[in-house]
This record gives sequence, structure tokens and C-alpha cells, in this order.
Amino acid sequence: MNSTIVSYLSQFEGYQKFVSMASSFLGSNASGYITFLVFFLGAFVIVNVMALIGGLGTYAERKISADLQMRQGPNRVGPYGILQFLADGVKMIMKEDIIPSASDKFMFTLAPLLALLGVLATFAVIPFSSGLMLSDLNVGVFYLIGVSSLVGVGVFLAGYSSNSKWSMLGGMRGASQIISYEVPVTLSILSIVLLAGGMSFGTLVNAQSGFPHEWFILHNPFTFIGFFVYFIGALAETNRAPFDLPEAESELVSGYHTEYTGMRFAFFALAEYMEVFVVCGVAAALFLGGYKVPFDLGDGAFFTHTLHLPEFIGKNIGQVLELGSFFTKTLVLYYIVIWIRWTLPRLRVDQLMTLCWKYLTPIALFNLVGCAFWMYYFEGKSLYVLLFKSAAHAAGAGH
Amino acid sequence: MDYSFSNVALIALLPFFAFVINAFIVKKFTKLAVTISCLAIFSSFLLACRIFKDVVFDVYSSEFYVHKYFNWIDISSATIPFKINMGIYIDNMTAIMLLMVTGVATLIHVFSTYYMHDDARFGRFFVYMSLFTSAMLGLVLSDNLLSVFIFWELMGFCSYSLIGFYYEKEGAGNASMKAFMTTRVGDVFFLVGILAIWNIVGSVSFVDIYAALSQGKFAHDIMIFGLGIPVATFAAFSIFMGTIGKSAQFPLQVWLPDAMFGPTPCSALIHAATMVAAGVYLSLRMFPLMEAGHLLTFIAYIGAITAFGAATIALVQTDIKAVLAYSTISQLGYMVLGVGVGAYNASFMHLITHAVFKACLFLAAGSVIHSLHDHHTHEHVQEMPRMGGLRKKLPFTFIAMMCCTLAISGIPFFSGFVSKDRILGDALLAALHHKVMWVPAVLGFAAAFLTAFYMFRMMFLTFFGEPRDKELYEHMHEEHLQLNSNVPLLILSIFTLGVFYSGSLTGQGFIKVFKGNYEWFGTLVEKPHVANFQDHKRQLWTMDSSVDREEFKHSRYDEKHGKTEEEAHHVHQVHLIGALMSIVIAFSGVFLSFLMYGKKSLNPAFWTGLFSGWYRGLLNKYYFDTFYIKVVIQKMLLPLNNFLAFIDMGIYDRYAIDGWENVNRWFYTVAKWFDNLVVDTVAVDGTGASVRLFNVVLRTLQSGKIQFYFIMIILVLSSYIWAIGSN
Amino acid sequence: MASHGLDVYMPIIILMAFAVIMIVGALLVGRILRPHNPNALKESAYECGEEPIGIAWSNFNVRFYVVSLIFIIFDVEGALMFPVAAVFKKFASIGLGAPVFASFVLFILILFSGVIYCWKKGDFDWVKSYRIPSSK
Amino acid sequence: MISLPSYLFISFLLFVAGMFVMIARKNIVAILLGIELILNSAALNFVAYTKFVNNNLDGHIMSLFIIVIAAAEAAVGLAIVIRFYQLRESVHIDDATQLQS
Amino acid sequence: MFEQILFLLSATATIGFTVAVVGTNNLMHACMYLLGTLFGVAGLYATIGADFLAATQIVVYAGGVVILMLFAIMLTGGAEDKKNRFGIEKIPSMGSTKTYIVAGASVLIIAMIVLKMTANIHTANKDLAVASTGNESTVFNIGSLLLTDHILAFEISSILLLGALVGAAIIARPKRN
Repeated sequence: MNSTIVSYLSQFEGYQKFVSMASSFLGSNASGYITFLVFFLGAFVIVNVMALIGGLGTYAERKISADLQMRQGPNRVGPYGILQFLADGVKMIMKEDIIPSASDKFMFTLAPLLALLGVLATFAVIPFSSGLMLSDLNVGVFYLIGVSSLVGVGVFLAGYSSNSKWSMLGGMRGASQIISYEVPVTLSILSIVLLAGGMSFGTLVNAQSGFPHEWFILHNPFTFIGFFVYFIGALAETNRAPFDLPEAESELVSGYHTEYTGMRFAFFALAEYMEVFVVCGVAAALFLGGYKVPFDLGDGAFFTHTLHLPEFIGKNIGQVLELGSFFTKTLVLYYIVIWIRWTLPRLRVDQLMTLCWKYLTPIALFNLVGCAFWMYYFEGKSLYVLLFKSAAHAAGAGH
Repeated sequence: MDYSFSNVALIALLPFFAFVINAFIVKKFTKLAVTISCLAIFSSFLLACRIFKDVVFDVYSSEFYVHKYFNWIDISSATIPFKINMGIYIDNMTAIMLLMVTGVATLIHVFSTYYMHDDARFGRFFVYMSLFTSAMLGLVLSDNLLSVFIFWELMGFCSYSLIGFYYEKEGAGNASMKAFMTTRVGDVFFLVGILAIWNIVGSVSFVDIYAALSQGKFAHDIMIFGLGIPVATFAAFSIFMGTIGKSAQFPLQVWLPDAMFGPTPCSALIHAATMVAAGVYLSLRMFPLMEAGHLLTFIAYIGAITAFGAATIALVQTDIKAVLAYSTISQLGYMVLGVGVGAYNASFMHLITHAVFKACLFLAAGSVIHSLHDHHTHEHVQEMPRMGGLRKKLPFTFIAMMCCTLAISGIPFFSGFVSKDRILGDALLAALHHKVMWVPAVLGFAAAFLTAFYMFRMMFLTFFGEPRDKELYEHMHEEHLQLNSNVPLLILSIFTLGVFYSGSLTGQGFIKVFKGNYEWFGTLVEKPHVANFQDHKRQLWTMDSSVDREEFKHSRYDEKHGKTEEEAHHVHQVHLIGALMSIVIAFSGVFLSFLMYGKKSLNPAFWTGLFSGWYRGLLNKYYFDTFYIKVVIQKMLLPLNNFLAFIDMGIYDRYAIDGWENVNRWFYTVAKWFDNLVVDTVAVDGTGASVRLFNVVLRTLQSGKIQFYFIMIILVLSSYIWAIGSN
Repeated sequence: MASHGLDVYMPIIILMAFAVIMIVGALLVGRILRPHNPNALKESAYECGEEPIGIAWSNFNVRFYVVSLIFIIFDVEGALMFPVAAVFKKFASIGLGAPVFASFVLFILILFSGVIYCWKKGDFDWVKSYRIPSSK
Repeated sequence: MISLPSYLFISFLLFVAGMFVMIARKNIVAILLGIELILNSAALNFVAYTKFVNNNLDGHIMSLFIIVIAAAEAAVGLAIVIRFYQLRESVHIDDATQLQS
Repeated sequence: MFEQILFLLSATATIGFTVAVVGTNNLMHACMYLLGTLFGVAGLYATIGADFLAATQIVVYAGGVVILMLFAIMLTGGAEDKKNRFGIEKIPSMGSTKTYIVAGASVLIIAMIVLKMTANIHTANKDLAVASTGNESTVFNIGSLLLTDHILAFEISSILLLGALVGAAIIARPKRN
């Protein structure tokens, strides 16, 4: 059931020819090494693309915020300031790396590692496209939730290890914010899993289809609200926008990574932006039909059969289309996230917590029960099917 | 009608439920409690009517009976069969009796809502009344002597508690004790009788007893374990002693006059209509046994003596309730006389008619007493000398009282005449056949005369002439028609007419009123023919309760009671003579009392002076009370008591217990010696030392350090596993 | 031909390796390029310019713990509910929807009652909401 | 070849380490940490046995519930420790010898 | 082939981190190493084929319990005072050599006994090895098992969680008035 990038590639005879050539070359059965090689390459490509997107995220953020505030934003480095993030990166590397004296060296270095680890580990599961998914675990979503809670640990450690009251308080608040917002996120994901009937991203995305009426967001009113609960929770979980209290400049002197300088700080920023992308990607996958392309162009059947293109090209065109649809949806959400950051004011700590526990969690639970009821009562049929299909049937039957 | 549990047992259970509920709520919701008990008895009355209609109007057969039982106790082991069944036994007699008891009880309940209204313990009275009615109904319904005995005792308790209702009055206390004790004497014999029957028959239900009788188990020659008395006589005698106790017959009649301390409705219900009648009902049920035991002559004598004696005492009573009490005793005597002379039907009819008019009499007396309120002593006046001329103030009570007095004194057209005349007729018939029966017959007729005399003496003293206590008379308030005060009286007085019982106006069948079964009472109530009980037609309680009607052939009134032509004629003739004599006697009694008390032409003082010795005797009731106290208690019971005490104290205590004490003392000394020598030194001090040692060791172990405990746990656990694993 | 087997976990291992490599690599590269002259002032924790006073680990309000407590309870609840949710569709399709739905909702209700309890007892309101005990 | 004893050995090591921590450490939180280790070893054993011996999923269910209970136990345990700290200003195991607070 | 690598990797991780947990003196470090151990055990679960359990382990333990511990450590005061109330020299909170010796001795005894007991188990199924762990998902089976055979346990665990939640909330609630 769980297809990986290797299983996708192996369906082309080209890949088999390559494997047989390699195994004849090495003498023993090389499929094991080949799969490792493919995975390595895939992972390498994805990490770099994500790093690129993370960097571009900072650029995009500054550009969009400028645009919102009617000003230009960075345009010195490279055309329209595209390479600004590279300049920042180089600056970060050149900066001196200071570790606070009384802090705990081991923890100080471990914190960014955990944060980064938490984000990178999720890439294995994000469904970029039906083939390009690194590995479609059948506990996909659940694994994702687990790993993303590592970021919380990372934040806490950062706060604890830099031995200053502000960062300690920032760390504590950041961690408690992340973990408390994980509850509504988990519950809304749970309702989607309930509807789709499976935890792996493959099943989740395939349960939807290209057209908006088939997406989960419009499946039933509960998932519609669920999407917004998830989105708000995700925002808070990545310490973004209205919830960026822990590292808010005015509040706690940029929170837990006050003491971090240079590259260590860069990793935190990078991790944060990558996590925003991951979160938007998951939102797109779960609620907006992920890599699904309208008229099922994605699986390439159209190209191979109707246009009689060779199977390899046909399938890959389909993949490209799927990638396109996934990236457009995710980047739209990314834009919205940045957009929100420069519009909504920052929440106070108790408002933050009240919003989570007294509003989001009850609503999430209500949605969950709603979805369960929907699944039980309407046998999981979406609103569209119920309203129009049955109407159509009735009309059909009527004549 | 199906005699299922809900229809039949409910009659007795409804008042019992009322009792249970009232017992709890009487303190707070007296009004509610009263209505509950009235409703309960009224619904029992409706159920009883249903049974009566079915028995009398639908089945109308003399051999009809329904016997349903369930297994109450069954601890019979292989060898000793010990099974007790409980159940209900309904035949014509039960149906009539049920109707009478529930009817009279309902009316009395209604009346007592008026009579007891301003009484402090208004609610509690109804609690006892409900319990009593349920006991009585239970007794009437029950199918075996044991359950009769149970309800018998329950009624004894109720009468005890109701007599002692006004416990602040000093007389009430010992009166209730006296009533309870004397009936107890009778009950003891009754129990002995039951045991004797149980011994012979193996079960005490009526059907089994009748079957045993018909199989000759009570034949004359079977002696009771060597006492030389035929078992039938022994059983019959002891059961009859129960009747004597309960129905206040000759030797044990002392308690009934004292029972008047209780509230009047209670004496109306208990000491006039139902409880005392239960004794007679029992002997009627056990009539075949009495016959087998040849006890009838003895019964007749007891009945006659009671009737005549009580009548004579009633002559001299001044308290209105005392007069009625003694008249009850004499009428009961009549019923027992009827049983004695074999007039089964007549005696039962007299029981029913007496219950009705005696209840009416008591209620009328009650309403009289209730209206005579003495302002000085704040009590109700019962003394007839202070009454007189009350008929203008209490018209309705007067009418009711007059009807009942006419009935009781045996004036034609009234129920009393119908039943008493039949008893006297049979007594005369018996006297003709057996020489020995002459005395009861003569006493019977004499008692009839005296009854007429003292009843009318009471009427003249209370209602006619001038009111002797002017001040009391003014205070009386005019009586108006009230539902709960005098309507019950009027209803009861209606039933004193003879036509209801004999179907004919004159009571002798001259003017027939109910065409078909006009002599319904006569035909239905018959001596149980023991022969047809052999087949034990009984049904398990749970069996479907529809009684197949065809078995009981429709019985017609047989003019000649199954006798030959000339015998019937002879009987008829004797009855005719008896009737004429009783009419003459009744009227002469009335006339004499009219002369003495109405017109005051004869001066009663003259006669009392003439027979002054007799008069004093009558006044203190033939010295019975004094006799019992002085002779029976002081002379016989107390000495016996002392003697037994002596044996107990003197012999037993001194030797058995004290002796044992010495033995103990000896042992004690030895033990003490052993104790302080061996035990103290070695054991006690030794253990003390060892405990201190352990203490030290263990205290260190108990360090409170959790990890220490943890290590201990693991080591012990693993060594344990190791031990197990190794073998 | 594609022995999925445990290959599915290979990318996770590889990605984690990537994360480690990036961190260590960046630090090593930095160590070479970065100026390195630590002095006490720079190394002291930033205190808006003043001297840092006291240790950082002063006792914090227990609220943080209560939040993490409720998180872990819901976390475990999620863990238990995920398989049930995943299987819900299958059970519903074979007609067993009602009992599964009932047990599912019962599970949630029981835990939600816990949330309500905490809510009423004021564990969620972050600011010290001390209810002044009524004066009587 | 990976076989049952290898898994048993690992869980044995975990068990021993957990035990050691529980005895050696004096800080109550550390002891709770030791308990977590021991619970993990038990869960691992369950899963290993169900995989190699009876090949159904009972072991999985059992260890799932072990994890659930461990989480609940940790939550309550640490709550007690915190309250103990508030009352006694220390989390040293040797201060916790009295039964009342 | 990858199976052996994965097993070796997670085994070394588990054992390494466990030894680290035992070895460190700093409670925070111990917590972090515990996190590592938990990931190692998750890896072991993965090799055995219990993928759902591996994910649960990460979610519940790594995500929840470790953070709980961290918060608890923070809330029970990082710094340790050496003297207890009566001024008696306290054993350092993370254990001194003396406690190590005692712990070592008792653990040694238990290890010996347990090894002796499990010896025959090891010999019995030494050869017992399952070829390749087919990767069919355990999620659906666990889900259906939870709903069919173990429904009672499933419901009771919710009550258990409720109890834990309410209990811990009451205990940990800061004293109000």
C-alpha cells in the first residue's frame, strides 16, 4: 500500500535496466544500494529545495510586508532582491558564535538540532506528488504530529540552556504554546483521518479529487470549521503571526533565541520558515486536495492513452502537474500566513491560552464528534454528493 | 366469577394494607388515614358483595365450596411428613359471613368518624379497627384451623388494644388485661384441640378433617393415648373451650362486661358483631366433630345457662352499655344453645341477625352517650337513671333503637323472632326426643322472656318518661340527619326486618316474598355432609380459578328437610307450638316492663326488696368476679406459684448451681498457682525481651527511604523467583 | 521487485542524518571563518544592558505544568483515537457504524468532561485569577 | 539474523538501566525517569514476543496500553512531585519519609 | 539488508542513550538522553513491524512525557541545596558514588537471577527468526482490535485518563486562597 519514490520509479523499465546494469557491475544484487541512492538523492533534492523555500520565505516575508505597507522591500541584492536571503545567510555564517558563559554548552547546541530535526523529519512524509512522496508511511499523519512536537522540546531547551530569565520565560511560554496548540491541530487532523479512513497521506489525498467540491474542506460543515481550527492551531504552533509572543521583540527581547547568535540563530529562523511551509503543505494535502489535479490528469493516463505519448513521459507530465497543483496551493496558504502576520495584532499570553483551551479545543472536539456523526449517519458522503447527486438521482428517477 | 387471588384474598388484605399505611402516616395525616381505612373496608365490602352474588344468586347450591391452598411450610423429612398448607375456603356460610362482617364494619367505620372525631387519638383508633377487620376477614376466609388460630390471636390483640384505648382511665387498663387473659385461657384449650386433630388427621384444614371424620378416624373407641377419653370428645371439648373463651360463655364470660371500657364503636364491632361471633362460627365449622364427640348436650347446657344467667344480670344493670353487654352474652348463649340442640342453620342465622341488630343497638347507645355531655365532669353520661325522655331530642336514634329492641326481644316480623324462634323450636324438638334436653329448653324460653323485659326496661328508662337530669337534658343539642352519625343506624335497623332472612314476612313461611328460593338462608346454610369431602376437591392456588359450576347441583328448599312425611309434619307442629309460646312470652315480657317502667304502676323497688338476697347477687354478677379473684387466683394459682418457686429456688439453685461453684473455686486455686509460677516468669518476661529485640532490628528496616524498600522488594522477589525457578 | 519492507524508514534516517550534518557542518565552517575573541561582557546573558541578577531558574508558576498535563492527556487520547478513526470508515461501510460511533463519542465525552472540570476550576485562565473568597 | 533473544537482551539492558537509575538517583524526577525506562523495556518485550512467537497483534495492544498508562502515571507522578516540592522545598527522595505531607 | 542496518542503528542508539542516561550527573542531560532512548526504541518497534506503535511512542513519549519531565524539572527548581532541613549533609540529588555502589550491587544480583531465568528462553528459540517483516499496516488491525476485542479497555482507558487529568490537575493546582 505504501508506495515510495523508489516504487514509483521502479515501474519504468528504464529504472530496471539501470538496476540490472548496476548489479552486473557490482556483482551482487544492487537493488538495495540503488534504493538507498535514490532515497539519498530524493532527500538531498527535497532538503535543498526546502532550504531554498525557507530562505525565499524570509525574502517573501520582507517583500510582502513592504508591499502591504506601501514600501519597496529589499531590491539591492540580485534582481528585485531575490538573493537577499543568501546575503543574510553569508552574514550569519560570518557572525561570531557566542555561547553564554553559565549556560549548558551541550544543551545550547542540541536545541537548534532538535528544532531542525523535527522539521526535516516531516519532509519524509509530505505528499509533494503521488510519486515524489519520499515514503508514504501508513502512520503518516500520526508520525508527523509526533515529530513536530520535537520542535517544542527544541524551543524549551533553547530557552532553558541560554540561562537568562527572559529566554527561560520565553522558552517556557513558547513550548507551552506549541504543545497546547498541538491539541486542536491533532483533533482536526483526527477528523480528517476519520473521514478518509486511513492515516497515510496517500489515502488522505486520494480520498479527495481535483475539484473543490471534492476537497475535504467542503466535504461537510464540520471539516470546513476544522480547516480554520487547524490553520489557526498551525499558526500558533509555528509561533507565527498573532501568536509570536515568545520571540516577540517588544515582549521578551526576542524570546528564547535571545542568546543565539550567528548560524545557530539562522537555523532557528530556517526551521521556523520550513515548518510554516510544512504546515501549509499539510493543510493543502488534508483539506485542499493536495496534489490532486482536476480531470485526473495527475496519473498521466490521459497523456499516455489519448495522446499516445510514451508511458515514461506521460506519467512524468502527470507528476509535474501534481507538483504544480500542490505547490500552488501551499504557496497560496504561505502568502496568507505572511499576510496575517502584518495585519493582526499580537495576542496576550492569557488570551493565547484562553483561545486555545476555551475556544479551539472545544470546537475541535465538536467537529470531531460532528465528523463521526456525519460518517455514521451519511456514510461519509460529502455534502455535494448528498445535495446534488441525490437530487440528480431523484430528478433522474423522477422522469 | 373466578376465585383468583386478587378477588378473594384481597378482601382480607385490603384492610391490612390500610393498617400498614395508616400505622405510618397516622400522626401527620390523620384525615387521610381515616379515609384510607374507610375506603379499604368499603372496597372489601364490594368484593364480598361480588362473592355473595355469585354464591347466592348464581351457584345457589348447598354443597358449593371453593378450596384453594398453597404450600406454606414444607420441612417434611423422609420419615416425618411436616407440611402446612394455607389457603382460602369459601362456601355459602363464608359468603354470608363475609357480607355481614364487611357490611357492619363499613357502617361502624363511618359512624366512628363521627363518634371519635374529637378524640385525641382519632387516627390510632382507625389503625386498630383496620387491623381487626383484616384479622376477622382472614379468619372467615381461612381454610384451616391453624390460620383460624392465627387470626384468632390477632383479634384477641386488637380487642386488648381497643379496650385499653382510653388508657388514662384507670379501669380500662385492667379491663383490657382481663379480657386478654380470659380469652387466652380459651385459646390454650383451642390450641390443644388443634394439636389433637393434627395428631389424628395429619393436617388441620377443614376439608381434611371432614374427610377424616367420614373415614371414621374419629370413631368413638379410639382413645387418646391412654387417657380413657375418646379422641373426638377430647378434641371437640377443647375446641369448644376456645369458643367459650372467645364468645364469653358461662365460665369465662367475665371479661365482656368489662370490655365496655373501650370506645362504643369498638364494642359495637368487636364485642357485639364479629369477634365474639367468631367463637360460634368456629364451633359451627367444627359441628361434625362436635357431633362425633357427643358433646352436643354439654354445649346445649352451657348455652342455656349462659343465656339465662346473663339475662338475669342484665335485669339489674343501670349502665346502658352494661345492659347491652349482658344481652350480647345471653344472645351468644342462645347461639351456642342452637348449636347444642343441632339447629345448625338457626344458630348461624341468629349469629348474623344478632350481629346486625346488636351492632345497631351499640351504635344507638353510642350516639346517645355522645350527645349526653356532662359539663362538670366533662365526660359522657352512660347512667340510665340520669337519662329519660330522650326521644324528642334524639328521634332517629330512638327509631333505630326501637327497631333493634323489637328484633332482639323476638317480636314477629323482625329478624330476632325468625332466628330465636327457630332455635327455641329446635330446642323444644330436642327436648321432646331426649329427656335431658328439657332444662336447656325451659331456660331458653325463660331467657327469651327476660330478654324482652330488660330490653324494654332500657327503652323506657332512656327514651320514655320525663328527663330525670334536667340540666343535662338542656345541654343536649337537637339531633339532625347526619351522614356519619345516624344514617348507619338507620341502614342497620332496616336489616333487622325478618323478611331478609326467611324470605317470608312472618318468618315461618306464611307470606312468601322472594318467589323462587324464598327460604334461601335455610337451604344454603347446611351442616357440612362429611361424606362428600372425601374426594378432596381442592385446587392449588396457582391453578386457574374457574370453578366448574355443574358439579354443584342447584338445591331447592326442601320443605321436609329430607325427613319422612309425618316426621316433617311433627317437626312443623312442634315449631308452630314453639313460635306461639315465644310470641306469648315476648309480649308478656314487654307488657311487664311497660307496667313497671312505663306506667310505673308496679314499683321495681318492691320486687327488689322482695328478692333482696337475689337482687344483691345479681348486682354483683353472681359474685363471679369476686369468686375468681378470691378462689381461683388467691387460693389456687398463687399457692401453685409459690410451690413452683420453692422447688426452683430451694432445690435447684442450692445444689446444682452452688455445687458447681465450689468445683470452679477449686480449679481456680490450682490455676492461680500454676499461672504465677510458670507463666509469669518464663513466658511473659521472655516475650517482652524478645519483642524489644525485634523492635530494634525492625525499626532500622522501617527507614522510610523508598529506595531502600525498592531494593528490598526486588531482592526478595528475585530470590523468590530464583527459588521457584531452581526446583 | 520493490522490497518495500523497511525501506519506508530509510528516508527518515537519511533526513535525520542530513539535519545533523547541516548543524555540524555549519558550525565547523563557522568555526573556521568566524572571529573568536570571547570576553566576559559578551558572554554574559543579555539583560537589557544591565548586569544579569539572580539565577534563571526561579520557580515558575505551576500553570505551565497544568497545560502540559492536559496536553499529554489529549496526546494519549489522540494516540488511542487515531486507529479507531482510521478504521471507522471500514466499520461504517459494513454497517457497524452505530456502536463504533457510540463508543467513539463516549470516549470523547468522558475526556471532554475532564476539560470542563479543569475549565470550571480555572486551570485554563492564565492570569492569576484568585477568586477573593466571599467575605462572610 | 535478528532473532528474539537480541530483542530480549536490549529490553533486559533497558530494565537493568531503569533499575539502576531508580536506586542510584536521589532526585524523585530522576526516579520517575527510571520508571519510564522500565516500562519501555516491558513494552518492547511484549512486542518482540508477539512478533516472534504468536504473531498476532495482542502484544501491540498491550504495549499501546502500557504507553497510555505510563503517560497517565508520569502526569500524576510529576504533579505529586511538584506539590511535594511546594510543601517541602526539595525533591530529594530522602525528605519524603513521612506519610503525611 | 536494510533491516539489519535499521536494527543495528536503533539498537546502538537505544543502548548508547541508556548508558548515557545512567552515566550523566545532570538531570537535564538525563532527560535528553531519555529522549534519544525513546527514539531508539521507536526504531526497534519499526524493525519489528509495529509501525503504529513506533509512531505512538514518538507522539506520546517523545512529544508528551519528555516535555512533562522538562517542565517538572523546571518547576521543582533547578538548583539543589546541599543541606536538608536539619542541616545534615544531604546526598547529592543525582546520586553519589556510595549510592552507585549500592545500586550496582543490587542490580548485579537481579541481573544474574534474571539472566539465569531467561537462559533457557534464549536457548529455546535461538533459531526463531522471522524472515522479512512484511510491511502490511498494523494500524487497521489495531484499530479493529481496539473496537472489537478490547472495546472495554478502550473505554476504561478514557476513564483512566479522566482520572489522571482531574487528579493531577487538583494536585498540581497552585494553592489559591
